[in-house]
Amino acid sequence: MVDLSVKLGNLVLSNPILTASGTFGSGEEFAGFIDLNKLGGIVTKAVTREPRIGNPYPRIAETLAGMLNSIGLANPGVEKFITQKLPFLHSLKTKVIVNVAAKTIDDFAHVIRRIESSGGVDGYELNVSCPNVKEGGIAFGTDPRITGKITAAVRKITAKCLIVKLTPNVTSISTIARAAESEGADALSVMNTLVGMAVDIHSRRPKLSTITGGLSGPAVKPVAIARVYEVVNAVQIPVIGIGGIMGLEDVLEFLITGASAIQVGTANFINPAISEELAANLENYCLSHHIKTLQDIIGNLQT
Amino acid sequence: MVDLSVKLGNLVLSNPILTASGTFGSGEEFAGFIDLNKLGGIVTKAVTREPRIGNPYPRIAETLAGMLNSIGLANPGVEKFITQKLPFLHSLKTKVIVNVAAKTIDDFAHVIRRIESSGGVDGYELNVSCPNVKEGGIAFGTDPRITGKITAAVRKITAKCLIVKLTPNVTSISTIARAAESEGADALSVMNTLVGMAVDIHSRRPKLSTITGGLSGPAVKPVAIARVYEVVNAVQIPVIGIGGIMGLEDVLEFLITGASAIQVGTANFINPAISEELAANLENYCLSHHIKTLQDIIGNLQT
Amino acid sequence: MTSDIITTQVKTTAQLTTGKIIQKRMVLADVFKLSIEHSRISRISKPGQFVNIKLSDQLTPLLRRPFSITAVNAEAGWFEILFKVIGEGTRRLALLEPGEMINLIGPLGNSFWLSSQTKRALLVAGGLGVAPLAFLLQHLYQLKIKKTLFWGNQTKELFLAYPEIKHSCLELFYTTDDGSMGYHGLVTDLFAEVIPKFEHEAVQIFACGPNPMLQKIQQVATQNGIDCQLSLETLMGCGFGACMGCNVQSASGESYFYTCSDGPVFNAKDIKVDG
Amino acid sequence: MTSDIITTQVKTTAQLTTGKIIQKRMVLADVFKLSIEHSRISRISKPGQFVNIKLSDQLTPLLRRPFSITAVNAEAGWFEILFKVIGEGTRRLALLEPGEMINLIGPLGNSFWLSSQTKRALLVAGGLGVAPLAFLLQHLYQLKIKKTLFWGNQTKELFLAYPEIKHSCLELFYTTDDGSMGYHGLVTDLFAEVIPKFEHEAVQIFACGPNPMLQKIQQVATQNGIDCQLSLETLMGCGFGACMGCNVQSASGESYFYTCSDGPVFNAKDIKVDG
Ligand SMILES: Cc1cc2nc3c(=O)[nH]c(=O)nc-3n(C[C@H](O)[C@H](O)[C@H](O)COP(=O)(O)OP(=O)(O)OC[C@H]3O[C@@H](n4cnc5c(N)ncnc54)[C@H](O)[C@@H]3O)c2cc1C
Ligand SMILES: Cc1cc2nc3c(=O)[nH]c(=O)nc-3n(C[C@H](O)[C@H](O)[C@H](O)COP(=O)(O)OP(=O)(O)OC[C@H]3O[C@@H](n4cnc5c(N)ncnc54)[C@H](O)[C@@H]3O)c2cc1C
Ligand SMILES: Cc1cc2nc3c(=O)[nH]c(=O)nc-3n(C[C@H](O)[C@H](O)[C@H](O)COP(=O)(O)O)c2cc1C
Ligand SMILES: Cc1cc2nc3c(=O)[nH]c(=O)nc-3n(C[C@H](O)[C@H](O)[C@H](O)COP(=O)(O)O)c2cc1C
Ligand code: FES
Ligand code: FES
Repeated sequence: MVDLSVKLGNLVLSNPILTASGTFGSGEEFAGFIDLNKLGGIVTKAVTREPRIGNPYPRIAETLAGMLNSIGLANPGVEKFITQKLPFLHSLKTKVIVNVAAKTIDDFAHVIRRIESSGGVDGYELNVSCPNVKEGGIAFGTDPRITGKITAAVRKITAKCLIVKLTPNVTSISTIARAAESEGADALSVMNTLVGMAVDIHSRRPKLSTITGGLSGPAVKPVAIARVYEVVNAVQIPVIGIGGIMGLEDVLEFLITGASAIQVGTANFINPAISEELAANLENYCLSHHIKTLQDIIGNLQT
Repeated sequence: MVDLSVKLGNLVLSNPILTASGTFGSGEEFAGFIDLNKLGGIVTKAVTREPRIGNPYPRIAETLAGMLNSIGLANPGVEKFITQKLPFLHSLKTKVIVNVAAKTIDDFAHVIRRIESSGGVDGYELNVSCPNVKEGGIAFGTDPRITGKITAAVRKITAKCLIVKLTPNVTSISTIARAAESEGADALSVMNTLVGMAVDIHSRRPKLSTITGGLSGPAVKPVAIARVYEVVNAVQIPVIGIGGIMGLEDVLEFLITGASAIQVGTANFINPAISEELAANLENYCLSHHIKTLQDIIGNLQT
Repeated sequence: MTSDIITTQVKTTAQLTTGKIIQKRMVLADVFKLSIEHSRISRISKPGQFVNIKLSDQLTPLLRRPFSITAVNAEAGWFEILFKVIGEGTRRLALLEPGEMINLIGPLGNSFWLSSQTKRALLVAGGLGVAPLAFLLQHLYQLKIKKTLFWGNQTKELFLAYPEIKHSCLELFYTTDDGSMGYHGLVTDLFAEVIPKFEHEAVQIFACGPNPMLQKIQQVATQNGIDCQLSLETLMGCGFGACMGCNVQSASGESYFYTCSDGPVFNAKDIKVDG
Repeated sequence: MTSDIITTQVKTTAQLTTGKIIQKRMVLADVFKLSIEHSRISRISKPGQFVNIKLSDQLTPLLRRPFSITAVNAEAGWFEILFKVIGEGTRRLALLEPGEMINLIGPLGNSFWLSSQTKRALLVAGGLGVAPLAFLLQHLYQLKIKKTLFWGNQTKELFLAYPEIKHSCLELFYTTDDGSMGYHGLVTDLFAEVIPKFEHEAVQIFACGPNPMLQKIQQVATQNGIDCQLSLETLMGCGFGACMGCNVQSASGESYFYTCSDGPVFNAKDIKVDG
């Protein structure tokens, strides 16, 4: 038997495979493809205080080994989330983490308070780093002071696992990471998308209606690994590695670099069964390599 | 006839195709593959005050649609550059831009002064942004004040085209760009490599001896386009687009986004004739599209 | 057996699966038809639905590519797609040969639906937009509903190379942009000209093609008060409702539908078609 | 005709070119030999030189992959490479079939060189490191220099499947890690055992294989004061001196050589081989 469980603060995941926010809907979209309870956990699409319809079409574009998106946090708002999505999420045995986005500290607090008072979930991931919302999302995540403030404010509201998701579009991700850690974050998600852009040379128009967007997919993996490495060496709390994971080798690369868990994003679009497959493949890998606990892999980088 | 010429300050290039520093040696390495005089210009490997042997092996690694490098500015130093490389560069009709790297403002000035007094070249590109030198290169390029100071110091020494090469590994590239512009830079090169990392999951060792390195190649193109877009909208001086250019479509994408010229980097390793091919293909494209001047393309983004 | 279900709009459970290419036909230099063996998809798919194909085991191209189901043979257990090479994905698809397996998700999306009042279906296709309509023709034939197809193309080439369409539709109007065959002009122009001749209560319009064409059809339908369904094509990141990349404006412009999960077939009066 | 040049080390002008695969042989499940038509490369290449191959017109894998020239036929205008599938690049290379063209740069690098005093060449190969040495054997045969090959492998499989080597070398010592054929143990152990038997002034050592093997050979050569050349393999970004990614420490450790432009063949006393 292999023990794939990992801890993020007090939250115990049965395995380190999570799904990344915005790439897995509210889980229901994948119920026909996989057994959601085989996952370490689900991270929902961002939930905001008010409903958001998101940005105009086109809001995705394929790039080489990656994709750009500027969905713009489209979501039905926290009230509809509670009535329409939460019952399904509550019916699952897997851990549920709600990704929360907001324009003000108050709104972060409001969303989480509402969910807490509606039965709660297993954890919250603060999206201080979405590059596709003009009003301030990106500014939050690039400023250690504001990131710290948001973390502190939310920390007061919930004892659940509190994760802060960091943007790579900064000079020093470790500074932001330390700010979140010192204000009580239980874990850090590294990383959100890189700011990117693509232009159609025939029409000479940007491929996204918002001109720039967030780059994800295997093309960004080396950047994500470097960011995880930097953050792991800057903080004591666990780090969740995200960026370009397409297969088991990628999962192992993040774990070896020091991530305690990982999230699969873009890959869900291409192979909706990938997350369950990765959990199974990781177990098989450990079995065949006589690895009894993930502690033998996590952070075991030979430098 | 198509007029492919572009101006960077007072420097007129016969076409916008340059080669990126560190990927084209001192040009001589490519003389057997192409007619160097068909290029808009050559940017040399970084030249430093003292010789540098660079970082230990391994210092390159392939990643998906990209590569990591941590060459570490290996070069024979400015004196040997002057005796061993400059005569060949002087024999060329194409424009020659020397990429200069240094640990102190004084060293930047020294290198350029020595080259100026040895016959000079057509321009200098200040490498304030190499992620592979620990002593300070990266710190310089992430600080608008220091970037401005270096620019100002070098500006006093030479009237030649002065280009500052920016790093993408910052929160706000436009701030750095404006600092360089206001201190007299004639043009800006955007961008140097992204910090990246890769781990061999079998040996559990980083694929580079320096652990992290610089990511280049087609995987980074969307990031480069976004950075060029940001800088073009922040400054008045011309921008040289760099990052992942593999073919004519990429060149056009950078020009439409607003770059006045481009540099081809990693692609030189794969197709040593690419730079000459791109110059020819760009001319053919303009002919077949009845484009008489590049001004009809540069910055013609339909937003 | 299949023919009754179309009278209500369906959504089916999509499956992540593989199918074997059993036949490949080069229709034109850049247009191909593939017959893919898959008993479930051939059995349960309805006109309007699509499959989302992964074009290689490589990471480039990264995303799947959606293609309408253009015909099924439920008994023999295969379905067909008809596609045009426009980029790297379709270029690779065209390189596949019979015997090779393709990874696909399907059937995806909703289907066209038929009102019980309808006596005649008016189908309007622009270019390869004929693909889902051909499947609809197959159904209408079984339902014994009269049908008229307006099919516009730039030139006559595809008409001549793809007689399948002619064989499945008795009343067929060709239009070409260059006048090389049929009506010389846009299919929407011809359609606007002839639409007054039909008894509006008893007809339904089904259209698929480029957005400017759909916009025009939408207008004509509204002006004439005719029930009209549009099958849309948008970029798709996933095809099954997860990425939210396939948004289509609602008629009011105040919210979005999603092509893959709310469509690709929309009631023309519900949406605003982008220009 | 070719045989005289080896007496001095050569460097040739590399060309960006294409060659047609005219033959492919599966030596083992993961070892292949390709014969590639290219008159210039077959004519001017010297043992030790290599070609750098672009494996597809795709951007993944991105960089070229270097392979030693293992044989040439200047008259017929083809050369051969022998390779093992170890990753994506070699996997793709193994999929190519006769008739297909490959994009290559070559010949690259320097060659082995022969001293006029040399009466006997001692060749030491580890696994596929035999590739450049096989070409050297071809030359030595023409020069009528005596030659002894020490070839180590993990198992006997490659020896049996690749009789070409046996045919080109009269004096041949096999070693296997598992003892399934020849000497049971490392090729370096056998080599160290037998080296005292040779007249050291009249021999030269030529070795190619994994770095730990080369280190050992380097040691043995130094201890015995024998002239020794090592053909190195490093990662290569370009193959022609532009990327500086193929660095090898100089003996003093104070500077670097570059495998592609200063090597791949080095005088053992000039370099420090990484572990
Ligand atoms: C529901 C649905 C059904 C479809 N059915 C068919 C079909 O039956 N036959 C067929 O030939 N095609 C069909 N398509 C379109 C088909 O999916 C695209 O042609 C294909 O994805 C192009 O892939 P590519 O890699 O070759 O081109 P790419 O390189 O991805 O694209 C080339 C160019 O076309 C644009 N483009 C690609 N797809 C679309 C799109 N869907 N809408 C607008 N612009 C686009 C791209 O932005 C780019 O400019 C359908 C699309 C949808 C959404
Ligand atoms: C001058 C020279 C001559 C060569 N001649 C031959 C030959 O005749 N036959 C042959 O089979 N191979 C030869 N090689 C090695 C060959 O180039 C590699 O096997 C090939 O590049 C692997 O490509 P890949 O995409 O299959 O593997 P990748 O996926 O690129 O690599 C798989 C693993 O092997 C490692 N690796 C790859 N290449 C090297 C290398 N050169 N040194 C150390 N580690 C490496 C990678 O880091 C990775 O861990 C030669 C290399 C050089 C430098
Ligand atoms: C279409 C799309 C929508 C996304 N939406 C969100 C979101 O709502 N909240 C968030 O924190 N991250 C969002 N992300 C970022 C992902 O969660 C993830 O951080 C990123 O895609 C990198 O991982 P990947 O390369 O595996 O996709 C989104 C990504 C994509 C591709
Ligand atoms: C091997 C290698 C060495 C490089 N050395 C330098 C250097 O010395 N100075 C510099 O300013 N940039 C250097 N660069 C960065 C390139 O000039 C260029 O900015 C970067 O590679 C992005 O372009 P590309 O994607 O086209 O390669 C180097 C890049 C590579 C791949
Ligand atoms: S294509 Fe992903 S939601 Fe529609
Ligand atoms: S491989 Fe590029 S310099 Fe040697």
